[in-house]
This record gives sequence, C-alpha cells and structure tokens, in this order.
Amino acid sequence: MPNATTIALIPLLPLAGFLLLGLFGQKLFKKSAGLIGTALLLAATILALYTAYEYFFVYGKVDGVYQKFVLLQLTWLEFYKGVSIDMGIIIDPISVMMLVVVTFISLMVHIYSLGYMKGEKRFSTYYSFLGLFTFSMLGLVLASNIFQMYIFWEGVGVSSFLLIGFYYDKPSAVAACKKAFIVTRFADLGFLIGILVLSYSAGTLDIGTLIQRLTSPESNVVKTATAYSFLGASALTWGAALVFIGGAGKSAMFPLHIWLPDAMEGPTPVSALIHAATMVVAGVYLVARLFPVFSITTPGVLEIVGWVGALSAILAAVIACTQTDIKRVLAYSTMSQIGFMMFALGVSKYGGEAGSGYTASMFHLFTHAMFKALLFLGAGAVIHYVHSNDIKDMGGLRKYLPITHITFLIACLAIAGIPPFAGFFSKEEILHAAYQNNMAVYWIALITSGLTAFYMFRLYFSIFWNKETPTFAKATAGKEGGFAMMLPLVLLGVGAAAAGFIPFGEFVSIDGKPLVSKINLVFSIAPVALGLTGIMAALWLYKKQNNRSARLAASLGGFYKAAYHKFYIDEIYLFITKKIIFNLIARPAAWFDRNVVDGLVNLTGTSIQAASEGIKKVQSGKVQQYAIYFLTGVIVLAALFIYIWK
Amino acid sequence: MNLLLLIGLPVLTALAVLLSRNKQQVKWISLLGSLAQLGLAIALLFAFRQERAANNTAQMLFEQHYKLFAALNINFHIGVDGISVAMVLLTSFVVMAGVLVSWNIEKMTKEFYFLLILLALGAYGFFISLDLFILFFFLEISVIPKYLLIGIWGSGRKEYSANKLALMLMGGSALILVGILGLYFTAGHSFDLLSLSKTNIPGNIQHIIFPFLFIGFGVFTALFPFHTWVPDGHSSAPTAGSMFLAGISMKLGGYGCLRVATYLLPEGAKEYANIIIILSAIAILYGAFATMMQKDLKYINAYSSVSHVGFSLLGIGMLTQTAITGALLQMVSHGLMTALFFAVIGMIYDRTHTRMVAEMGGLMKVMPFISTVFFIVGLCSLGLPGLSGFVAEITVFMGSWQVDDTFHRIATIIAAMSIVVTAVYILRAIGQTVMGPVKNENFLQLKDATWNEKWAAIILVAGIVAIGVAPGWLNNLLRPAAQVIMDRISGK
Amino acid sequence: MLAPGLYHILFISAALFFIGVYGFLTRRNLITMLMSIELILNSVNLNFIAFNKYLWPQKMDGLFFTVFIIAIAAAEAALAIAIIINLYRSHQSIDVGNAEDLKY
Amino acid sequence: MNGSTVIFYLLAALTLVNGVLSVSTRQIFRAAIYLLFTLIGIAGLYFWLNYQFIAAVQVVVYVGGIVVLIIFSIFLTQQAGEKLQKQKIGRKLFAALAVFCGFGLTIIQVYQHAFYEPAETGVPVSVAAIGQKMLSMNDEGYALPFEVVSMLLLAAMIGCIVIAMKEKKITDNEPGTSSPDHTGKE
Repeated sequence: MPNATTIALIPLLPLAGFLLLGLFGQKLFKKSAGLIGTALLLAATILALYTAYEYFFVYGKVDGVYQKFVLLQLTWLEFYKGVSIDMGIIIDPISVMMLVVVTFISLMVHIYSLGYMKGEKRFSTYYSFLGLFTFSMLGLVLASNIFQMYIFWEGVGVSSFLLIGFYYDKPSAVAACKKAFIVTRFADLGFLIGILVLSYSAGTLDIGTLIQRLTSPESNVVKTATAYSFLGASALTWGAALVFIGGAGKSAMFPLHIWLPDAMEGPTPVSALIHAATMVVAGVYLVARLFPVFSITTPGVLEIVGWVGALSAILAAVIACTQTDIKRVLAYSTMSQIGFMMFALGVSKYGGEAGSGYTASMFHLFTHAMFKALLFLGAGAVIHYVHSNDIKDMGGLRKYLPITHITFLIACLAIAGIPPFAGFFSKEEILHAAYQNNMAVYWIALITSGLTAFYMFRLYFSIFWNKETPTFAKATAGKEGGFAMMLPLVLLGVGAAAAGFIPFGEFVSIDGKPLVSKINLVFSIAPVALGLTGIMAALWLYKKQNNRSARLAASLGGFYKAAYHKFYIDEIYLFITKKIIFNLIARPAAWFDRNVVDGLVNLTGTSIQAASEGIKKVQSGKVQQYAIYFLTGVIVLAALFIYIWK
Repeated sequence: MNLLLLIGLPVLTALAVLLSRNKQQVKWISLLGSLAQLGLAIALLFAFRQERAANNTAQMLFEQHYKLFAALNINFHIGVDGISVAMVLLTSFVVMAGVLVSWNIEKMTKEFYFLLILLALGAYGFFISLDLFILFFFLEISVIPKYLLIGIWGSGRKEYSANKLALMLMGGSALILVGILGLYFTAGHSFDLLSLSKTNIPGNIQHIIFPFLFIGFGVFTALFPFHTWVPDGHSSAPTAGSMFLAGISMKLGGYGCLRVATYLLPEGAKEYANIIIILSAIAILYGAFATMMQKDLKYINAYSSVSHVGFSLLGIGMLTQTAITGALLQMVSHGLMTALFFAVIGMIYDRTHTRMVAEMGGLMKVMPFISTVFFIVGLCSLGLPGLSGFVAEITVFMGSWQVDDTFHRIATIIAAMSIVVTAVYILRAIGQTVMGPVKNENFLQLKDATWNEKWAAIILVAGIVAIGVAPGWLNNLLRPAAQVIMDRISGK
Repeated sequence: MLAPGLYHILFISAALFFIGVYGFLTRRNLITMLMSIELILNSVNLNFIAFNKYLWPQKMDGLFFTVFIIAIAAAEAALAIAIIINLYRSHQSIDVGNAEDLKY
Repeated sequence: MNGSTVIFYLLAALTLVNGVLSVSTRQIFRAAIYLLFTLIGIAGLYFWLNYQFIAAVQVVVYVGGIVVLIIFSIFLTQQAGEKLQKQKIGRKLFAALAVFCGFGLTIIQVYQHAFYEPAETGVPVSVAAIGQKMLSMNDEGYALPFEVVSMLLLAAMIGCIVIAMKEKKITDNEPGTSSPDHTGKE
C-alpha cells in the first residue's frame, strides 16, 4: 500500500517553500531563497521518484493490473449528504507519471533559475511563486475529488498569472497575465458548470465514484441524466462538453488558445515549466482522468475532443512557421503538440488495444515535457545571451553557445519525430492510434508533423547558423551561462534523447493492463520521411542567409499574411470584448444604473421636494389667502354634508 | 457565556470614549474595547462549539429573557445560533480593523470613535436579538451613526450621499416596521422570534407581509433595484465608514432577509422565491458589468458588492439548505473581503490622494505591502480557491444546482457567468493600479503601510484565509442553523 | 310674507355676515379688514337677538351672549388696533400684503 | 303694511346698503362712516325688536367706542385723502363667488328649515332683570361669564398697552455699545 504521508509531503514541500519565501523571503532569505526553494523541490522530486518506483515495481501491480488507490480523504467542505469536497490523494499510473514529470521539470527549472534569475530584485518572490505553482500542480495531479481538482486548477491559474506578470512594470506583461487569467477563467466557467452537471447527475464529487456511477449505462443515474435534455443534448453530454471546455482553455486549444503566445511575457524558465511542460497539459490530464466518462458515456464529446485537438495542432503549426519571436514559435509549437495529445485521446476508445490512443497521449505528454522544457530552457539561454527574443537578432550562435546548441538540436530532433529520439516513439504511437480510428485526423496529424519538423528547424537554423556575424554587440556577450543553467539542459537533453525507450505501454494504459506498443517500421516511413523533408526545407531556406524565405512568403501571399497575423483570432476576440461586451453590455449597464435606476431614486427625492415646494406656497403668510381657503373649504364641506353625504 | 456582555462591552467602550480627555486616550480605549470584543466573539465561538459538542441541541443557546413592556408583550430576549455566532465574529473582526485604519482621523476624533462603537453595538445587538422589537431597535441604532459618519467625515458629495443613504435605509426600516407589526397582529400579539416561528400564519397573510420584510431588509443588503445608495454611500464615506457599511451593515439586511422574512414566513418565501432569484441573478451579472465601467476604486468595490451580495440573495431564493448555507458563507466572506477592500482603498487614497484607477500605476514598487493585500483581496473577490470568496460561491452554486428545473439552472448559470466578469474588472483594477509602470513621479516618495494599517489588513486577511483554507468549521457552524430554517420552509 | 319676522332678520344677518366676509377677503388695508370683522360680529349678534326674540321669548340667553360678544368685540377691536399701530410703526404700512411674516 | 313693517324695511335697507358701501368704497374715512351707519341701523333693529338695552349698548360701545377708535387709528396711520389700494380683480371675483355661494347656501337652508313657533309671546325685558340675572349665582345666572369677560377686558387692556408701547431697547442699542449678551460669542 502506498504511504499517504510520503505522498502528501510531495506537494506540501513546495507549499512550505511558498509560505516561507512569500512571507519572509524579502527580509530573511533575499540571497538564499533560490537554494531553499531548490532544496525543498529536490526533496519532493526524490519522494516522487521513490513513489513512482514503489508504485510501478512494488505494490502497484496486482494480478497484472495496475490498481488505483485513493488515500486520505479529508472532508474539506460538505455540501449535502454524499456530496462534499474531500481532499484526497489518487494514486494510479497517470498521476504517478505526472508526479514525476512535474517535480522533475520543476526541479530543473528551479536549478536553471538560480542562474537565469540571478540578481533579480524580487528573487525570493519568484521562488515563492514557483513553489506555489508546483504545489498547485501537484495537488491537481493528485486530486481525488473533482472539486479538489478545480481548486488546484484555479491555483495553477493564479500562479501562472503571477508568474507571467512577474515583471509587473512592463505593460505588455500586465496585459498578458490579465489575458491569460481571463481566458482560462472563461474556460473554467465551463469546467465549473460541467462539474455541477456531472456531480448532480452522479450524486458525488469523488472522481472514482463519479466514473463508476456514470459509466454503467444501465444504472438509474445515467438513465435519468440522459432523459434530462437541454437544447437537444443530454445532461451528461453537456456536462462532459463543459468540462472539456475547461480543459481546452487551460491547454490552449483552439479557439481558447490566444493567451498562450502572450503568456511568453513571463520569465523564460516559467514558460518552460508552466506554459510548456506542466500546466498546459492539465487539460489533457483532465480529459484523461475522466476518460471513462468521455469514452463510454459520451463518445460524441470525445469526438469533439479529437477534432478540436487536430484542428489546434495544424493551426498552431501553420502559425508557428511564420512567427519570428523565438518564444512565440515555441508557444505555438506547444499548442500544436498538445493538440496531438488531445486528438490522441479523442481517437482512443476504452480498454485494450483500442485504448492505445490513451497510452500514446500520456506517452507524448511525458516526452513532450522533456523536450519542450529543454527547448524553452535552451531558448532562455539564448535570450540570456542575446538579450532579445527576435530570431532576426540571432544567428551563428553555435560557436558561442556549444552546449545549448547540442541540447537544442536534440530537442529539435525529438520534437520532429526523428528516431531514436523521444518524440519519435510517442508521436508514432499517436499516429498509429489515429490511423486505426480516424483517417482524416491521421492525415492532418501527418501534415502537422511535417510542419513541426520544418518550423523547429527553421528556428534552429535561424538561431545557430544563418548569419555568421550576429548583429548583437560581441563585447557585451559573456559566457554561456553558469553551471546552474547548463546542468538542467544536459539532464533534459539526456531525457529528450532517451525517454522514448521507456516501455510506456507497460505502465500506463486506460484499464491498467500492460499494452505492448507495436512500432511498425513500414508505418514509420511516412512520418519520418515527412519530418526529414521538413528539415531539408528548413535547411535550404534558413541555413545560410538568403532571400529564399522572403520569396516563398511573398509567393504564398494572403495565406502567409493571415498566418503571420495568427489568422486574426486575436482581433476577433478584441472586437468581441471591446465592441460587444464593453460597449454594448457593460457601458449601457453602468449608464442604466447611474441614470435609470439611480435616476428613479433621485426622481422620488426631487418629486417629493417639488411637491413640498408647491405646498410651501400655500403657506404664504397672507392672512386673506388663508381666509379664502378656509371659507372655500367650509362652503364645500357644508355643501357636501348637506347635499351629498346626507 | 453571558450574551449581555456582547452588548455591554461596546456600551462601556462608548462611555469610556466619551469620558476620555484626549485623542490618544480615545484611540487606545477604542482599540482595547474592540480587541476585547474580538476576544469575546472568539470566546463565544468556542463556548458555542463546546455546548454543541456536549449535545446541547436547543435551537438557540445562551438565551436570556427579560420583560421589557409586558402590556404589549415586548421582551428583551437574546440568544445565539450558529448564524449569529458567525455574524458576531464577522462584526468583531471588521470593527477591530475599522478602529485600526481610522487611527489618523484628526477631525473630531472622539465623536468619530463614539459613532463607530455605537454602530458596532447596533450590529451586535441586532445579531443576537430574538425579539423583533429589540431587533428593530438595534437595527435603527446602526443606521443613525452611518448618516453622521458620512455627513461629517466623508468626502466628495457627502451631504447628498448621507441623505440618500439615510433616507433609503429609513425607507427600508419603515417597510420592516410595517412587516413586523403585521406579524405582531396576525400571530397572536408576539414579537418573539422563536414563538413566531412555531405559529402557523395563514398563507395569504404571509404573501402580504413577506414583501414588506424582504424588501425592507433587502434595501439594507442592496437588493437589485434598491441598491443605489451603495455606490454613493461608499464613495463618500470615510474608510472605516465604508468598511462598516459594506462589512456589517449590508449583512444586517441579509441576516434579516433570512432570519426574519424567510424563516418566519416560509409560504411567502416560496411564493416570491422566483422573483428573488430573478432579481439577484440580475444583480449579480448586471452589477458585475456595471463595475467594469467604473473608474473610481470605491465605485468599483461598491458595484462589485452589489454583485457579490446578489449571491447571498440568490442562495436565499433557492431555498435549499446548501444554498442557504452558501448565502451565509457569502455574507461572512463578503463582509471580511469588502471591509479589507475598502481598507486598502483608504490606505491608497491616503497616500496618493486619488481613487481614480487611471491616475495610478506601479504601486507594487512603492508600497509592496498594501499592493500585496490589494492582490489578495482582489483574488478573493474573483473567487480564488484558498480564499473565502470561493467557498461561499461554490456552496451557493452547488445548492442552487440542486433545484432541478430549467429556470433555476439558467439562473445559476447566469450567476456563475459573473466569475468571468468579476475576473475581468478585478484584473483591470489590479493591472492598472498595482501593476504597470509608475505613472506619477510623486508616488515614488510614498511610504508603505504603517503598523496600524498592517494589523488591520492582517486581521482581515487572516479571516479570509481561515475561511478559505479550512471552511469546515464555519460550514459546520452554519449548516445546522440553515437546516432549522429549511425545516420550517419544508414544513417539517 | 311681507310682515317682517324671523326669516327676514336672518336674511339681514346672513347678508351682513357675507358682506363682512367679502370685505375681509378683498380689503388690503388692515383697518378696513377690522371693520369687516365688526360687520361679521354684528351679524352674529343680530342672529342671537332674533332667535331669542322669536324662539325663546321667555329666556335671556341670546341677550347675554350678545352682551358678552359686544364686550369681547370691544376688547378685540382695541387689541387689533394696537397691533395695527405697532405694525405701522415697524413696517410703515398697514397693507396686509406687507404683513406676511407669518410664513417664517 | 303697517308702520312697523315700513320701519323694519327702512332699517334693513339702511343697514345693508351702508354695509355694502362700507366694504366697497375706496376712501377709508368714508368706509368708517358707512360702518357707523350700519351699526346704527343694527341698533335700530334692536329697538324694533324691543331690546332697548342691547340697542343702547350697541350705540354706546360700537357707535361711541369702536368706531371712534377706528377713526383715530385711521388718523394715526393714514395720509389724508389717500385712496385705498385696489385689490386684484381675480381675488375680488373669487371672493364674490365664494361669498355668493355661501350666502345662497345659508339662505336656502334657513328658508327650508321650519322653526318651531313658541306658544306664548315674551314680555319686554327690563334692565333690572338683566342686571339681576347677570350677577346672580344660581343655575340660570351669568356671574361666571361676567367675571371671565371682565378678566378678558383687563387682559386686553394690558395687552394693548404692551403692544402699543414703544420698545426702548431698540432705540438704545446704538452702534459701539454692545450689550453684555453679545460679548460672550465670537
């Protein structure tokens, strides 16, 4: 049996770091904050690895099936009988896998930041935020209760907000962090309502119980919930779809992806941790966590998941080919890769061989975390050296940054799906799953993987080759960055190169039974060839400084322009928010309140005042007027009493 | 635990304030007094829990009963249940913080503190009264000081605001009085809450009385079309005045809506529940949208209060135990949060002499402590888990979703949509004031919070976090009391 | 009908009363208003006497009322004139339009 | 139509015509004189009704006292030969209308009402009887009202003196010599 205390310590250690550094960091640990944070996380990582070892090799497997353990269900908030938020820990293959990924990448980023963020004024604040993020992410991963997941979901959202806005005096960073928070918040609204729908139907918030109750089609729960329909879809379909909206927002799926490229305003290690490796895959994790519900009860929603994933993948890949900001290219590439994971889930089915998409998705999540974190950290090293994000300011850096160069190349090969690097294996499995279930998605995926190779190597060549004499002043350029920055690069480089050899299907599958991955050599020819073609194209266009790329862009004309402007999706959002929400809803609401509602109140006041003004005139002080009123009154009353009210 | 202490202590403090000689004495006496009240409130919480743990299942604990005017059956009857304890606790927190942030009031210090403590006295008395007559009496006690606090120590259009606030609240009181008298004459000449709750009042009479009571208390708690005193009142009030107004006074209304209107008149509540839901759903979303366009920090918080208080009323309108618990949680949470918000706005205003969002910027650089608190309260306002706002809103949503029909579902979804709009306006406010570059060179010389401001903020943040991180204790306090109300509604 | 009786006297007194009222309403000078009041009082006296004469000839109540009213009227007139003169002293006018301080 | 009737109608005409003139003339002195004639007419009516005592009182108090008082006050307050200011025509019309309505209403009521006819006719009251009754203290007596009225007259006299007295303080209060009341403030 797993040890609850050990596992609970994994998220609590970063939390301790957050509290310690957040409350006292600026005064007590101004210099040592980084080391404290890193040490705590190192401990957490060791515990996570230990847990993984224990789970996968000691107690996890019973009768050849990996079990699901739920520990430590502390009632946090009870709503009504049977429905309460219980803080618990769920231990199953994917949560353990995520534990390892999150702690490991976070540790790498902690170490890397020791060098990257050195001399920063709010150094300890930075580490406390990192601690908060890691805590929330681990909490999310371990959540056994759907509302617990939502709580930590919001927690990662806010730590992402804080870290994007870390350079708070930069207006673009402020705008980016607001955008990120609001867009994901919008998606969270869907998640929240989805939780309400599903939990009401199932009568529980516990994920295990919820899945169990919602996946047996004969049960009364499912029958009543299906009978209740709204706008032509059953309650469960709505619930699952709304939950997926939450996941799509956090995972930057089209059309809720607009925050991710802007989020690159944050410090680069943060981008590596949050916006590449861990937080953005939370949506994938969410769908995976509730996968039985999606696949058994609402297959229609799962299909939507697949298509959204595929669409996001290719859209992001096309946009990534045109961007010149190194971090934005990586951001779109992240979105594209998450699209892969999503549609892998989308094409998967529950159980056995048909569930290979699920395994592939998780596998890709794992490898992607390695090579994408590596890419970002490498980019960070480049930016650290050049002090610019734009690839036009770079070129020929392979001589100045040898270690970065090699590791970046490994990561590029991995993401491009060139064997034997990590990306090859996971991507191959995804393509295989798509091929078996949905040919249209397969073709999209195939094209996307070609594009991926192209834009990644465009980036690679533009940074490390191209211009031999870079434009930046060589005098200011120092060394490659310290040991702190290079160590994570090397470690992640090893991971990116070798992670593919892990027999992932052995450990992670939808029903816990081992799944043997069948990499088919014949099948691999097409994607690998496409990848190589992409690399060749990038080599031809970008290895040397030339105007081929400009000519190509010109020949593509409108399409290039549209892709360069990210298909104007930002502009559409801006139109909706500024023109419709602000000018058509908020402004009239404010006006209505000040003028109509408040006007009515003031009108009551002024009308009473006017009435009293009128009555005041009657009280004129003129005796004769009084006498006339009096006389008239007497006569009228007398006449009334005599003739009418006899 | 003798509940008379809760009323006696503020009276003593007020007297001591009146007798003190100089400003220093006034301040320290008020501080000690409010500290003692805080201690008393916490002691009450523990005493209450102890009694409950000892299986004392009486509806009201620590009851005391004195005849006040036997001819009309008016009694001085006090007692507490979980709701009262929570509200008393909230009041003591806000009072403590309010006394601390007013440390630098120079104009008529003695009178200012006297009025603050009088207001607190009214609130304490209101929350523990079990007789409608003294309940009304304490309610009125808490209205008058507000008028003076705004009229004398306010800023901007203070006379207008003070008049508007006092007149609207008095109008509400008048409706409440009519409702109470209606109850008194239809239910056997009694003002006693407990005995009224056991009488069966005919349905058609409940339908008549309920709107009087609900709208009357609704004016206090900013029920949708009667909320316009909120923005004006808050924007003109001094910092502590705003804190008390939003943190305590609006809760008087919410408490009254639940304890008097809904509890005593369940048939009326059922009859008008849908209207309450519509009004509060409108208030939630519309208040949030109206907030988006505000440029003054106090207006932002005032409108967001309208929106947030809508959750309380929505919870009451839903008439499920969970939703009512949520409504109560929201009252406590909003009380702490909004008091803190106003405190922070006051601190910023004291330094920058502006409340216009557009004129600030980069305050994080100049006053990190205040800015951090501003951040926390903003995040609480937008319902971030770990802070109190989330707990309350989620409980309201969960309770609302229990009512299984399309109307209630849509109302809940409309209310839930506000979490996005709230995020938009809170982040706009935070982004423009705390973050961004420093716009005004003069701001660079400003100092961070002083000791009293720090403590005021810490007390309130502690409250928010205590509810947000471990909501169980408050939930367990409120749920049984909400159950009692639900039992009457469902006719058990 | 032509033989004078109660009705005739009542007619006179009513006419006198309303003449007085008309004067009181339309005059702007305080003294003339006072005169109108005297007319009103006299009409009342006439009424008392007439009722006494025609309805209760043995009694003297009406007569006494008249006596007292005359006494009070005298006192009233004296007071009113004192007030008027005082007003004239302070306002240099006895126009009723100028004497609207009652308003305050 | 006997002499008594003729005299009645003559007295009535005298009273009413002078009354109307008294409220309508714009010469204040003439108004007083018309009032005088009205009062005399009323005194005549009292005579006609056989109430000599009241007639005498009427003449003494009204004609001899009040009208003279009024004429004095006119002399005190009015510039000679000055006509009275005109009233607004609207006010006049409205007053006339109201008065006319009231008069009509009263007269109609009076004529619709049948007063009961007393059986016996009374005897003329002697002054001695009046005097005895006025000072008698039994149930039918008027001693108490008599005392009250005398008190009233006394009070009125004192009131007149107080009101008409010149206020000395105002004239004394010259600038520069501030009274002790005002030293405390400001």
